[in-house]
Amino acid sequence: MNQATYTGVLDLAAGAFLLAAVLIVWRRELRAIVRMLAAQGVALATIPLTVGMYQKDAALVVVGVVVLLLRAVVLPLLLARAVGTEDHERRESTPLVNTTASLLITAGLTVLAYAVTRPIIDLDPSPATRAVPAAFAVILIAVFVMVSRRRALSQAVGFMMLDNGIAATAFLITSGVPLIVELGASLDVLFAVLVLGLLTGHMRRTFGGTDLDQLRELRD
Amino acid sequence: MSWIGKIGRVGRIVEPAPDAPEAAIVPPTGVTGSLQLRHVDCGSCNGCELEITSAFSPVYDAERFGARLVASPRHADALLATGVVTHNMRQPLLNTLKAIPEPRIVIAVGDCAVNGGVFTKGYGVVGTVGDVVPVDVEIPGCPPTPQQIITALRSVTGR
Amino acid sequence: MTTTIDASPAAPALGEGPRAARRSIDGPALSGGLTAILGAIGLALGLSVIFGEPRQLRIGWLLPLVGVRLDLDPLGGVFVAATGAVAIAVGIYAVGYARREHWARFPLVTLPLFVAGMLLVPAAGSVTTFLLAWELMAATSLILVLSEHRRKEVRCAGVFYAVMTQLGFVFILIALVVLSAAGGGDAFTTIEANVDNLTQGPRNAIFLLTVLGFGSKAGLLPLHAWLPKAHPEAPSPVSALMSAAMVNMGIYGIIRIDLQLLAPGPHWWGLTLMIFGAVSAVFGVLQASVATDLKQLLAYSTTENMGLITLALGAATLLTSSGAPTVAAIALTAALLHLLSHAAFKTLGFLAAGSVLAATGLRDLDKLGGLARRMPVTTVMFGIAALGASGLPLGAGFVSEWLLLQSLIHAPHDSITLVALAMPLSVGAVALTTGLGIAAMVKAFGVGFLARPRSAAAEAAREAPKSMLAGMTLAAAACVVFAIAPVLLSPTLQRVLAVLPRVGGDSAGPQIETILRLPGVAGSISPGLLAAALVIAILLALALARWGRRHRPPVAVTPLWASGADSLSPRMQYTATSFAEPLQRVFDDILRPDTNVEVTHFAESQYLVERVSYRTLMADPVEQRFYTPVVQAVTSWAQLVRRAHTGSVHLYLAYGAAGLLIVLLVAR
Amino acid sequence: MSALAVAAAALQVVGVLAGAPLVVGGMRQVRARLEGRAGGGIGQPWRDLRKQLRKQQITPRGTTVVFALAPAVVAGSSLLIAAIVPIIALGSPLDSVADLFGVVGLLFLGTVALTLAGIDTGTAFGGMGSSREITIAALVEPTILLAIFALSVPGQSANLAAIVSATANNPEQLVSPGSLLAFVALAIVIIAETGRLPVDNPSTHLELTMIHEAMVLEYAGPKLALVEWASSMRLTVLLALVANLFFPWGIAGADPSLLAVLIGLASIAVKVVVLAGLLAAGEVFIAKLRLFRVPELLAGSFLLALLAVTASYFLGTPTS
Repeated sequence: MNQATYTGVLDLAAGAFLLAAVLIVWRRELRAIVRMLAAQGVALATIPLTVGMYQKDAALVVVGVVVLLLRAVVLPLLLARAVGTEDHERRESTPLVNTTASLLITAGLTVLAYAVTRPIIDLDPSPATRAVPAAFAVILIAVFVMVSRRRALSQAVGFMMLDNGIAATAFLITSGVPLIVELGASLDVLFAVLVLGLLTGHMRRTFGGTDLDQLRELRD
Repeated sequence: MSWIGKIGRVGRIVEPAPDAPEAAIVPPTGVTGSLQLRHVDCGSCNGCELEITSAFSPVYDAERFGARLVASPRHADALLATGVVTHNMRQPLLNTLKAIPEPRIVIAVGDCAVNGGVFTKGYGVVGTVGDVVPVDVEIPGCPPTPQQIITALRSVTGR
Repeated sequence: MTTTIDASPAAPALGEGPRAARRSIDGPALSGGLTAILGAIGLALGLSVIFGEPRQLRIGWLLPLVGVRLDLDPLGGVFVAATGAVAIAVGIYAVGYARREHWARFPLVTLPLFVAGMLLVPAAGSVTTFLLAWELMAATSLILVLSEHRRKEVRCAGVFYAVMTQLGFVFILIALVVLSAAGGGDAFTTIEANVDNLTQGPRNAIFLLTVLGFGSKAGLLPLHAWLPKAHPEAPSPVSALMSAAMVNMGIYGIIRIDLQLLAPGPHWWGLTLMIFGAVSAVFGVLQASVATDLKQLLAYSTTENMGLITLALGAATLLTSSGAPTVAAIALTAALLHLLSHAAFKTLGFLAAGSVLAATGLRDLDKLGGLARRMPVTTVMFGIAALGASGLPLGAGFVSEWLLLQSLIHAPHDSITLVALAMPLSVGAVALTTGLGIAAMVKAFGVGFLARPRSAAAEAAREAPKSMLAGMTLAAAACVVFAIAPVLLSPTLQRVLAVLPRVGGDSAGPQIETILRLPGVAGSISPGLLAAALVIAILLALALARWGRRHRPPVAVTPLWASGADSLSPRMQYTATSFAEPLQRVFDDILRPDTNVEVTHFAESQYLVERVSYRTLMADPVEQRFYTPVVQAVTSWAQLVRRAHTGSVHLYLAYGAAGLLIVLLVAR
Repeated sequence: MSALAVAAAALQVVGVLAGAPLVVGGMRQVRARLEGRAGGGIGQPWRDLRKQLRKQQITPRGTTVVFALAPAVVAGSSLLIAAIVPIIALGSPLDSVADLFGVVGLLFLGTVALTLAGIDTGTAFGGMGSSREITIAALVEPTILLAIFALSVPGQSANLAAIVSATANNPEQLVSPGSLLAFVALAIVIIAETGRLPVDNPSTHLELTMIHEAMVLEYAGPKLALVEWASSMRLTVLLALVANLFFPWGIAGADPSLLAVLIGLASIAVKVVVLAGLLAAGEVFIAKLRLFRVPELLAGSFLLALLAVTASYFLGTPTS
């Protein structure tokens, strides 16, 4: 593929990646959030695939395929199973920060991300590095989601967004990470999600809900 | 998006339109095929209301003949009056008619509105709609079927 | 040659005023006329300086050591001219107003003095003279604020104002003293000559102090709190003078010291100004959009507009320091133009509010309404002012806000990250300000003047007397000029920009002609043609509405549609409070209104409600969080001091002596 | 500018005048079909307009000239926008008179006029509608201006002709995240500004859920016709504006030939029809938002607009 399309696709992927994060903050239905996470996984996988094809790097393409399978298919499915069957579990009913405020905070975080990653871009302004701010913004947004959401599942989503963001940053800056590293990271996430699934199951049995504030009752 | 499939499966459920009836009155403004209605319940048992509602439902779809229910009498051309006129609704009925810009027509829907029906000489009843305001079109029936209502409306819209 | 002209402002005011009051044959006419004459002199002088050569005046004997020194350059000239123009309108208006309100002789005397003080501030050529004129302005304005001192709120506002303005004065004093000490001279010219060998440390100190001090006079956060208290409580002509002319002096100080003498500073200078401006603008307009007191609403809108101006100044500074003088010139033009147009429409607004107040005795929008039929001229006047304040096309504020936005979106974004981040955010702030400003002004005009009266007092309103209308008409004419023919001001702005080379003033500014074009960036607008085209379009629409009228029955006048009921009572209308309720709910987190609803049920059944009382209190959150603790601390400290006051004269004398000794020992 | 350019501008105005009711009719028709109904036909709004224009004009007691003039102001501002915006050809004689900011200003001028009219009636519903409308307008403004900002970055100008021609010259910037985000943000605010679902329900009969309708409850006959006409023209002009800002293909140049003008007319007609159809089809699937959830929507679109600006700063323009 030529330079122009490469840049275009990469920018689009970064934009979609960031947009998915924003929508995860925006929406409240857990199912919709999980769907967004899958979309984000696709966008994430696009990055190594594009870079791989552009640089004729087979390993990267393989990594991309693995990422696609894991983040866009396996993990969302696991989460969707964990979303649970009771109605009151389907929504992030009352986040600690109301939606309007969290959207504005997200805006602030994005701007911040652009500000702090400016030096990295100036190091070598290539199409890949110019997409780094989006990835970094996703990291910040993910942390914010983990801070501001009540449901254990939203927390899990936040955690996976965090990992997506880190992975994207890695791909964009180093234009590809070794296969084994990527696999290791992904496996960590896999285990984490499984553990979270167990935890939410236990919580639901114990408290009849996955509102993390109820964990306070476990104190002393 | 299971709705899209639903829409595709359902398709058009509107019943085919019978050919237009002869005009009961000449369209007041000389423009055919446009009739905004303001509905006033003068003391009805809500049977007529149900039929009016279904007349505007997808099955009968009175809108395809240019009839539409509006919120404000200022936007309306015709008053759709149902039920016998009770003491409490007499003045509101008059006020509503006054609020409709000329030229305006009054359509009495249902036996109660036309001739008092079962409520004639009730202690709270002033009389039929015709006793209070001049009626142009009458739709008999208790309640009239949506088809009847639509026929009457078409005879007014001339479409 | 200039001596006679230039000395005249102060002198006759001192002479004429008291005599006028003593003879008390028509003091209002004399005082108002004097104010207007002073204004006319100021206007003429300012214009002559802008287009002629600078004027100097030294009066050595008037002040020991340094003497009074007046230098008037185009920058000072434009402020003198603006103040003068405001003073003309207010002076004419004050004649009728003072008659209606039966002013005492003290405010009558002080009004011209206040104008004289404001005319002297921009003319001051040396630090000492500047501080002197500043204090004259502050003291006279305080007296005028207190002129209705029988009301408790007025006294409270007066105290607040006195404290705040003196606090600001302390900042300014320190800053200017440091400046003149470092600049090696008392005169601004001397300082300007050797300001370049001033190190960065004192520069920063002076910058911060002046921004705080002058900012408090311009009503910028966080030192704004006096403004929404003092401006509404003052008599309306005074509110107009304070809100349209006096706040400008704060901006003048910032421009003179920070932009003319010290600029260009580091990036954070411009950024600081922008942040101060943006926060003040958004906060002010937010308070204005939920305010229900007409004059308080206008006062908050003053904070908003001063914030916008400061934002523009900050943008100019930042852009110059990041190497974009052309865009900086646009921002600077926006600031000056907005300052002038704000002076015009705010004068008009307060004067119109004053005639409403004089006619009904009401400032509370919840009780007003229906004035359009009773006071048509005043209504039109306030409409013009509100249109200007809302920054819509055909309004006085439109062109300047358009310039500001243009300067923000054309900033060079690939140079410095700071600029690239500051500009979008400030565009958002400016946009939010305009949006909420529209809401606030629609509320003020619609609820206050349209619909039906909500109280007997509003019902009985009468149109204002001739002189008040004349004063308002002048201001309205100015508004119209700003709205559709800003081309008339372009030579003035060019000359003023020329004396501000340090913030890009020397580069080619925007060419304001019938079509306003921006050099360097592609952007153009033509308020005059736009207005004409809109009028034509409206006529076309009216013509369209005549289509098919042959078939129409004659026009009918009917009662309002009351959903079937016979009539609507005025109490069914939306009030200002209910009109702003959605906005208040949207911005609940910032405004923190104190609302409580009391529902009293019937004794028989809890399902039947006897009475519902809803009360909401809009307190300035900054005031609550920021001022109250300070005030409490000061009071507690004062309690300590109080112990020393035993009431014995000897003890007090002893204190004095001790103090003297200490001073002598220290000064040795 | 040539005589043909002026003719094209005039054609824009006439086209919007004549086409706006048809656009609304078409949208109603799409909705009707998706609901399984037959619908009143595309010409229905025109019938209603002609009928309203022949009905009696009513002046409610106590209303002032504001109430009487507001419809003309709304319609006039929409007409003026139609004359300024590049719909058929780029070189409108009024192009240098107002840029995108000016157009937005005119839009809000119309909104304010109608709002004041709603207050002027002095009915509870009028005040309610005005209060809600102005709240939404105040929150829409930041988004709309930021979106303009994002659009003006590539063309280095907020002049409409400049933006459109910049997009037409290098269309690959359309797929950049900046312009995509700007498109979404602008679409949301236009939906809010023209009172479509999910912000406002144009076909509601329930006063308590009304926003736009509540303000015009008192209008009758020709004035009502003018109001309805104006709101449809607003919608049409804004759709055309979006169409040309993001898909400028087929628009005639600054100095067009007759053929070019005709092509421009056809292409804009197609674009507007497509956009309107999509809008109507989308509206079938959504319900009206609670009034106090609307700020969430607008905050979201504000965020998108901000992202659009930052993205077009950092991604779109090569940092060099």
